Amino acid sequence: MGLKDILKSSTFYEILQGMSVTGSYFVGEKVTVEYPKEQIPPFERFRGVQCLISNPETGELNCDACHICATICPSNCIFIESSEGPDGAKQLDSFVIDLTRCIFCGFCEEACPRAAIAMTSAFEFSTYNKNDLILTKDWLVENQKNLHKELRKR
Amino acid sequence: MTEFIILIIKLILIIAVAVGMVPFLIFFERKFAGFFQSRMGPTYAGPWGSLQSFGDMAKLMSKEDLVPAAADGPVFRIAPYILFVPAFVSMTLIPFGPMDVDIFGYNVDLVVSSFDAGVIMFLALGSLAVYGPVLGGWASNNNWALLGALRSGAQMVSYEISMGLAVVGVIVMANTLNFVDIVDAQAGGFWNWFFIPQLVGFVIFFVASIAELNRDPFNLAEAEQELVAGYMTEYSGMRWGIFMFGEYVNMVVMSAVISTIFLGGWRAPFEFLDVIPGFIWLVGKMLFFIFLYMWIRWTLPRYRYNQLMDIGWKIFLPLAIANLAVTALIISVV
Amino acid sequence: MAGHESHPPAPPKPRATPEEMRERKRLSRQRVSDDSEFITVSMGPQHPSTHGVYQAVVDLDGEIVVNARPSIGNLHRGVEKLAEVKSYHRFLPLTDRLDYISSFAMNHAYAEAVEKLMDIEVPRRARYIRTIGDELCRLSNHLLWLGVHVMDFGAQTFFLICFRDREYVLDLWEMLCGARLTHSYARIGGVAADLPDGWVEKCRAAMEFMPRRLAEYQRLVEKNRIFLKRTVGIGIFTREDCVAWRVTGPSLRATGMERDLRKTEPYAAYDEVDFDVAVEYDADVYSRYLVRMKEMYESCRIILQCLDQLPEGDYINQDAPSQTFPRKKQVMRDSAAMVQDFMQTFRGPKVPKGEVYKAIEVPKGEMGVYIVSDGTSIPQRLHLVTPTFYHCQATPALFEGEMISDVVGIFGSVDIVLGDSDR
Amino acid sequence: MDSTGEQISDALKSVFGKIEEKFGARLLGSSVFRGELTFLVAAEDLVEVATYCKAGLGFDRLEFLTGNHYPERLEQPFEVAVHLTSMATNDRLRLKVPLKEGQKMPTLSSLWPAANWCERETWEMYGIEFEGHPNLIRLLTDADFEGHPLRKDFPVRGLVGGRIRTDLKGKI
Repeated sequence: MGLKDILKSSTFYEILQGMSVTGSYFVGEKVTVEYPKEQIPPFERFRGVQCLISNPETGELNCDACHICATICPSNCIFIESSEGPDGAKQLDSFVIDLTRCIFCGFCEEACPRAAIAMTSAFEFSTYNKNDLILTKDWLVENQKNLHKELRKR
Repeated sequence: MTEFIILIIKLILIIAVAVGMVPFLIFFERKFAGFFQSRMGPTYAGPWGSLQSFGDMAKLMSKEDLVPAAADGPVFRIAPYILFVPAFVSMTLIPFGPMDVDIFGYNVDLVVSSFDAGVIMFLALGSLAVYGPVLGGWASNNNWALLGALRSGAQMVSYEISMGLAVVGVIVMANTLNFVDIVDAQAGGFWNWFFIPQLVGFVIFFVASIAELNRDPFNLAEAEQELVAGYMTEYSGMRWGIFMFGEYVNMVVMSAVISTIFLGGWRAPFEFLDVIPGFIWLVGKMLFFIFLYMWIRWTLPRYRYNQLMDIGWKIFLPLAIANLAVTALIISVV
Repeated sequence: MAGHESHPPAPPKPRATPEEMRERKRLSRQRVSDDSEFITVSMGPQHPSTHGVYQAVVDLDGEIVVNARPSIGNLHRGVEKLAEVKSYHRFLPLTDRLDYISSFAMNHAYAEAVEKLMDIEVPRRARYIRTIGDELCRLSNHLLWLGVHVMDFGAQTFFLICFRDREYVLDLWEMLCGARLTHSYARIGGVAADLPDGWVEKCRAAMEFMPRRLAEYQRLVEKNRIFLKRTVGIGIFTREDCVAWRVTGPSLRATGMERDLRKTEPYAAYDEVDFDVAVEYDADVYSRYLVRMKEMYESCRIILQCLDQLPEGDYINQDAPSQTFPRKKQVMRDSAAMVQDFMQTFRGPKVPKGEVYKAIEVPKGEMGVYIVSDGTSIPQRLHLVTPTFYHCQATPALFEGEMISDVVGIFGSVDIVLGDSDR
Repeated sequence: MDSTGEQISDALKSVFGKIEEKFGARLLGSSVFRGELTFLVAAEDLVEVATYCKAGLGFDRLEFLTGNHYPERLEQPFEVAVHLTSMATNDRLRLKVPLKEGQKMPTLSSLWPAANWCERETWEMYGIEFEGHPNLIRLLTDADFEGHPLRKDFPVRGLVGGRIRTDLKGKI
């Protein structure tokens, strides 16, 4: 141990150095975002709760009940019921997403060939009642308001 | 009779100051912790979150007071207060201003008790406070709490010694054990304060006081990351709150003592600043030390148990003795 | 590299030989006395610093650990059983949940193994994106590790400032794939999507900024006397121990062994970038800290190089339509791609019969995936060889003879996440 | 060589030659797939082969050990795969041991301490017992879990072993 080391340790050199770092944080700018008051908009690819997309002109759903999203879903959280419509095409009767199972991997959006289902920017869905997490077709169509991206662009 | 009434008033005022400071200290601790971590700290309750600790208190009071079935009930219940009470007693020794002040026509000493063995009294009360954590940890009947209690006991006892020896240098210089006289010995400007001639003693006393207060980097008794919560593991609700409260009261007392012994107590750094009441100076100095305690806590990691003991016995104790010897030599020669 | 020069030199330490290390270890264990009663405490699953739901029942002689009995499995989710009922594509998001701190690296390990099994090429651009992703994971993992590790020693500010800076990396991830933790970004044959507009600039800015922050951390903690006292010479785990207990990653490199799968069997684009393997020689907690600190600087360097050299091309293999998904925008326009999409979803990929084992260097160590295929589109057996499983197993050997205060530090220093070990 | 026509590295070729030469007829077979060398070893030979690999061929690290279940193989439905790695050359070697139902397997935990938990896991997942293992108890599942979950006949869904313990009501 040289004289320099003794001097450094007796003047608490490295401790003062560390304290200068925290001291600079003390006066510096703060990074807190006061969440409910301020919100950070999610990025375009953000994977929030799904929505079903309808055609803005006709109001019809893009979905034609092909079951591809229900099949690719790794946690089996999509339940689709369909029947044959009057013109012979498949028609969507019910579309249920069980959010208690959903892992937000985005595979449904990615697999869908019609751009009918999409992940939105909605992430505030906590609730006191588990039944609120069973999302029905109407809820999902309504959720279009949170859609924040153009699907066909990718 | 008037003297007795004045004494009662002074006592109430002292306790009110100590107790009244604590919620704001806790608020400052949380706010400053936020600032040191480049966060904002509490912001919701009251302006800038300043009523945060009152909210905490309301929460703690409304919680269930849980006593473990296998705990030693009475000891478990009384332990928090053992930590709490000696701190108040120490507070009575601190002078807040000059003696014989004329207030509303009464002659008042701005100290509760000008006790001739004040320093000894303070050290003795400090040792008494050890019983709180030790008994609390032992009575909890929990291995983590027991470990915390043992650490706390050993730590406080061993730092008491270097702390005491660090003060002796000042006692030798001031030639008194009375806090009032120690302050008087530092009259004049800040160049007469004892932290300059007694720099080594000051540093030792300051570091040992951190250990006495159980704060980072010496908060081994709680050591959240190691011992869950140390001696407080089984405590909940307001009993836990009283432990916390006691720690902050101790912090107030310790900062008051350290400013009295080494920084001239209520005296202003320059004579012409004496127009500002001594009380304000004392509180200012206390706040400075409290801020320092917080800054250190939110910067440094924690020592290990045996390293803490090494520092206490192998570095601080010899240093304090050497400091005392040198001081005594110089005093006797000069 | 700017960040490289600002790295302050490590304090001079003797380069210990394995014999010296073993001798030190032997001395550290002599402290246990023979005739005393033990205090038994249960560390975990609710202990504040067991980094998850790890439990160790520890016998203490005073403050010295005599004996530790670890137990894991509180987070067991049966991932390997689930793999046997899902197609290779559908299993990928579940790998996120193994090491949820660096989930892309887990995706990557799985995808590499499946690609080896199927023998398909990954486009060069996808390999670069994967390399960037791996290093971003390493950075965010090490930042979290650093914060938690130093907080184990009681410095609480460090934890929050590390989290503050990890946010830059997580923002990059959110912009890239839409999730901050569970990325699910790799796909068999490539990655899920191309880099979004503006991502490269944002990433470059973050990577040029990060070394400055790392230097700040080092100023805060690296030479701090308390930190040095708590880490130097503590938790020695020699090279032989590491090999015997299959302890990998930074803990292995801290013993002086220059083993990094990124160098020894290069995957993705690691053979096209220039980087150094971080090696330290003292096998203690401080060496592990230094190794990870160096790795963070190297990660920034690798990412910057990848961004500079980023080639044009596809982000997912287009030449193996029976094994990979088509690009998303083609699906909506091209009927062949749509058929491919349906075939991959409903029938799964076409896989040869056989078995492969592929390991990559994830932030915590060597992560391997062992797949036994019987020629169908779901694995016959999929075994995830996760680093934390073996690190947890080695904990009794690591803890023995150390003090209870050091146990948390040592435990933190081997970097453990229980989702990884319990699967 | 089991003729998938695939190439292996020269280092693995020499390993192959040495093992073939030393154990020859006692090996049950070998195969190469994607450059990985696999030997089929009988359970009673395993310790000997593994010791030789460790001491003689420099495969000093146990990469992992795991089981597998093939219900369609009626004779020997179980299999244990042992992966070894050489730290010096980074070669990997796989030893596979086919097992009958209820047949015991020698433990490798005395050779490599890392095998300890691997064997515990293999036992709890497949019911393959390891002779001489110091502490063969459940590792990942609950202590009172019944059945061996990675066997193919174990259902993926259902409440087997995950039941709510009504019998413990009032006792905890």
